[in-house]
Amino acid sequence: MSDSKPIDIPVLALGPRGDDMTGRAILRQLEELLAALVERDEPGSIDLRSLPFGPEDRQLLEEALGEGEVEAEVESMGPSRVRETGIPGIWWVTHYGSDQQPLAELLEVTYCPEILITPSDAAKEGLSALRARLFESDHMGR
Amino acid sequence: MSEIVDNNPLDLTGTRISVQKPEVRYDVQGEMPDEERVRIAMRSFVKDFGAHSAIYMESCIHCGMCAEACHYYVQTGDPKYTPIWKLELFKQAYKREAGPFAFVYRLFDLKSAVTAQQLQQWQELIYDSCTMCGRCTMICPMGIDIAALVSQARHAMFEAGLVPHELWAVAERAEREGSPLGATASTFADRCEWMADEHEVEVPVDKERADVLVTISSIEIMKYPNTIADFAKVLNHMGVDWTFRTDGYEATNFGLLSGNAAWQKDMSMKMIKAAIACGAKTLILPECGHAYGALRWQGANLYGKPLPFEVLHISEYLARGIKEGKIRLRQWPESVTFHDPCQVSRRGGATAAPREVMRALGVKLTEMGEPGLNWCCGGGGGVVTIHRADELRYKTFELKMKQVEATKAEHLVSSCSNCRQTFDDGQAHFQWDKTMESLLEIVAANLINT
Amino acid sequence: MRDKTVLELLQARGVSRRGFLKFCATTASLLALPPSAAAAIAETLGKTRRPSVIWLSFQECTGCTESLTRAHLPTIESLIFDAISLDYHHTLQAASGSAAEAAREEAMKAAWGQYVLVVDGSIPLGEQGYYSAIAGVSNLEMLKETAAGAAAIINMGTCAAYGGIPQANPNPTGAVPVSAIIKDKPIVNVPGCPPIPVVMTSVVAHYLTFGAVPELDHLGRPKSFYGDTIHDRCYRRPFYDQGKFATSFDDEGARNGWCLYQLGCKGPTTYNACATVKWNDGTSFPIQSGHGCIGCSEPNFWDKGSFYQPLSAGIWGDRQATLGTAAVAGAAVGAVAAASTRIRQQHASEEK
Amino acid sequence: MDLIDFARGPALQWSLALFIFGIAWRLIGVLLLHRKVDHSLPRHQDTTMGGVRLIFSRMWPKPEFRQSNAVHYALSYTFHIGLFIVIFLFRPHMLFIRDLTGLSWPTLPSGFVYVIGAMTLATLVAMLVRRMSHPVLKMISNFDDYFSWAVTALPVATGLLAVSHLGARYETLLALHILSVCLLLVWFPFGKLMHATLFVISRGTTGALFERKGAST
Repeated sequence: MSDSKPIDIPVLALGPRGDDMTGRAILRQLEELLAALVERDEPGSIDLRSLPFGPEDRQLLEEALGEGEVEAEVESMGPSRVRETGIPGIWWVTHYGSDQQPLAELLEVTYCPEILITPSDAAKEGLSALRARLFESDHMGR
Repeated sequence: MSEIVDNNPLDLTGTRISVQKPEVRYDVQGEMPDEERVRIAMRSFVKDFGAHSAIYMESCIHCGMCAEACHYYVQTGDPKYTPIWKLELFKQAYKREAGPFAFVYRLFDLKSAVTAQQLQQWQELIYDSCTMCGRCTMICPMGIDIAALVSQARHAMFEAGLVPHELWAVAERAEREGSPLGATASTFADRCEWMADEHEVEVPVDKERADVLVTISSIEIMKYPNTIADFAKVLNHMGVDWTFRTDGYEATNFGLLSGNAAWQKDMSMKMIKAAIACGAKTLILPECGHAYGALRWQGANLYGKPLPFEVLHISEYLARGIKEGKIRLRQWPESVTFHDPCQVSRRGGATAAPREVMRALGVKLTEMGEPGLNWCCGGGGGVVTIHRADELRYKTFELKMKQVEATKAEHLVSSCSNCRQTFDDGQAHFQWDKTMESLLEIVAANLINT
Repeated sequence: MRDKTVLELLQARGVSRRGFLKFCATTASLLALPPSAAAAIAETLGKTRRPSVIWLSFQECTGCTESLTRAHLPTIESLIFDAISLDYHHTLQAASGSAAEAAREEAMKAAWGQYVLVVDGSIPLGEQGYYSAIAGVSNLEMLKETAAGAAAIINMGTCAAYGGIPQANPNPTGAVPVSAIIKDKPIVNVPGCPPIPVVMTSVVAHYLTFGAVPELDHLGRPKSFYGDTIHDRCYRRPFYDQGKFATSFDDEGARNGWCLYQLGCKGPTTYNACATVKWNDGTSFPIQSGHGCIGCSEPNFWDKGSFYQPLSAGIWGDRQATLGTAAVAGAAVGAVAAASTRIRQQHASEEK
Repeated sequence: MDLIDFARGPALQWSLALFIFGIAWRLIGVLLLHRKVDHSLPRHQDTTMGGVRLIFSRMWPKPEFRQSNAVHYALSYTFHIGLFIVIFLFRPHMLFIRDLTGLSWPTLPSGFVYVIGAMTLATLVAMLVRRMSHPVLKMISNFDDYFSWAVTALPVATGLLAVSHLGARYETLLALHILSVCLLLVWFPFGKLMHATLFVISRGTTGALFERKGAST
């Protein structure tokens, strides 16, 4: 046992699958979802983790959707990255755990992802917090 | 029984010699209940069933390939002529009586459904449409020797009294008179004398002592008597101490062909005793197919120990004589094809000998396919004697004619007198221009006598 | 605290509304639910009262609890599960002795008919069940008693689900799984030795969220985690199809990361999420680390022959003796058959 | 005990025992039947070699017969070679035999074997259709022929279903696959599948007998 050498075990021996069929299917579905949003005001989303999604598919989607104007980072129970694609109304949302492992990856078709909107409860709490601060500064200022 | 014989005078004038066409056929012999007939047939089939036959019975995979090797199937397209099917009824007997699972079959009474009627129907398959030529053995992927099994089935058929009329009649005559075709000892002696005169050749008969005993086929005695002279010419040319013997001249064995093992033994023992009596070292068999199988390969086993002399087919004896320089031949540079008699070549192993003889004659030989594998003449196994089989036999003969014609050879040569009479008969029927010639005859005609 | 909703309790623990939404989205994804389910989860949890979970440990090795607590960082589902809902777990709780048992009884009384019972370990039936007892109460008795008031039972680990190692041959304690005793409650099996931590917490969270057991396979396992075989989801699968196999643990094939079928991998007949969810926060799983799957999430995995025997090999009893006897017996019967045929032939010959 | 454990365990063990029992019974039962001493003077002495020669030479059709049986030869070769590849050159199968006998050998890519398996099954179906329609085969066929066909086709079919996950869960299909092999093993000694062992003895017998006579083989 003393002369046993550590061996290197490759962990990702899988080659590329070699097609982007899933990517193409997703683009079709996005078209339907976006039409639903525009025509009926119905938001929708696609869970990328539930699909056989390879590097070719990702490349195809990234090229087809492009970069948009908005990019946001939400820090809550680990980071979440939210960015609008070059197609307005389609958002690319990736949730990470507190250990930076991706937990979920979604394409949301909506005017604004819910995670970006300030919840009304939080806004109420914000209002009282702000008032408390104003009160404080008024007193301190005198 | 004898009324069959009495009513069956021989026909020795036709192109094929047999009993005359019977007006009423007796294809069933003896009086016994149907069940008894079936029982006897089945018991007989397995009575001396050895390991070899049992292995064959176990091995068939029902692939049906043997059909394509059989001239009866090829010419008629009738599946009943599939060689292994000819044994179908006997398989039941084997399974129930001799197979490794036999006691299970008997225990659960998985009874054979064989009836006497079926056996009678099978008579045609076992006799009329099988020459035991053994081509099926050549094609069988399991190597089953179907021809040998048919021979065994014939034993059963004989014991059950289910032999075709003519075959039974000639076999019975052979047992009684010593020749199936009326070539009794005295007739034979007369013919020898006649030929000696006719050809001015010495024909020794019944010498006390001789190195070589020559035997002959009834067909030759009655239909091709010149053969007697040809034998004499060649053996005298070789300077051999030889003889014919009236107590053991008949080489044909209708006991074998009809399926009567006891008669087969009687017929073989005559020759064996004659050879021993004159102290022969060599017994020469004539140009006859089944005679070769009967004595060369079965003789010693009927005798019960190795024969005290060697048994050779005439073609083998000629080949040896040529090799030893005892036979000097003129060149006979003709275009020839050679018909291999099934029992001598394919099944007897004397395939090379006639070719060595022909090489010495300097003939231009064109083979009919692989030597030893050619189509049967269609007359072997006693089939040629059976009148009701004629039509079927002519059909199979067409196949043979085609094969011969394909060689474009001018001469058709063989070394079997039974094949020869089948060819003569076929020739007459189809008005064919080919006459089969005897190898012995050609050799006898081309000897260089100094 | 019992009157508050799950959302309120989470918020009290510093989870923001956004964090909660994120949790709902990831849970939906993990459970292979459509993205629209995230909203339903959020809505339910916003209204659902705090659930109660009672965890009973029977004939077990505490490996399942160890696995559970190996979740690296707190996640919302683990918060929902252990911080918010767990009322009794004798390994994890602070209380001990009679105080602990009192906590169990109190929790049962407070939420009779509504709590979730989680079980790890099998139940010994031998010696009237007293191979294993807690506070003088046999596992069998405690299970029956606690299960009576449960809304559903979740079996954590192969022991509770299928009997596991305690039940393995020769099963000295007469161990049985929960399902052998409790027949009248919905039961979810979360097998594995141990199960994957996130699978454990997610299944509990799913039940708490939806108030119903998830879709199960014929062995009572949630299809979302146990729907595919390890083999079908294995990253080494292409090597199986190409016929490239490691033939020992230190050969070229092993170094190249080829298929471990020949070394006894039970991946083809094992249903679990190891190949996709992986272990230690997604770091690896046994096959990735170079060892074949031992099939621990399947019933009787301990008794299915050697872990190093290829799946296609038979599971033999006393093979040599059986086959040797068969050969000798066959030869004897054959010899008798041949002899009887010979005798019959002899008779037949004499008859004539 | 679930189906797969039953299949891999007792079913396999007992069917293998019956397989061996049956083979021994049938072979010994035939080989111990009486053999007559052949007193005739042999043309050739080395009959054993003649037997060995025919065992191999009969694997290849004679030119004389090739044309008339072309369809049969084509189907038989495809089927036998296909079956050989599927049984012996698929790694899991080799491992099964290795477990049993300790012998091992190289195998082919599994994906390739699947294709061969499908081809073998197709050939089997073609052979069945032929058996049921060809006048000779139709007439000479019996229960053994059809049942042997079925127990041969079943393992191929269930094996293909198992690898393609069609119809049921993999372990169920695998169990059915193994059970179908058990059926084959049990039937083997008692039906015509036995030809896989008998061909050696049968051809060897004729080869030796004919070599003795110098007859054509």
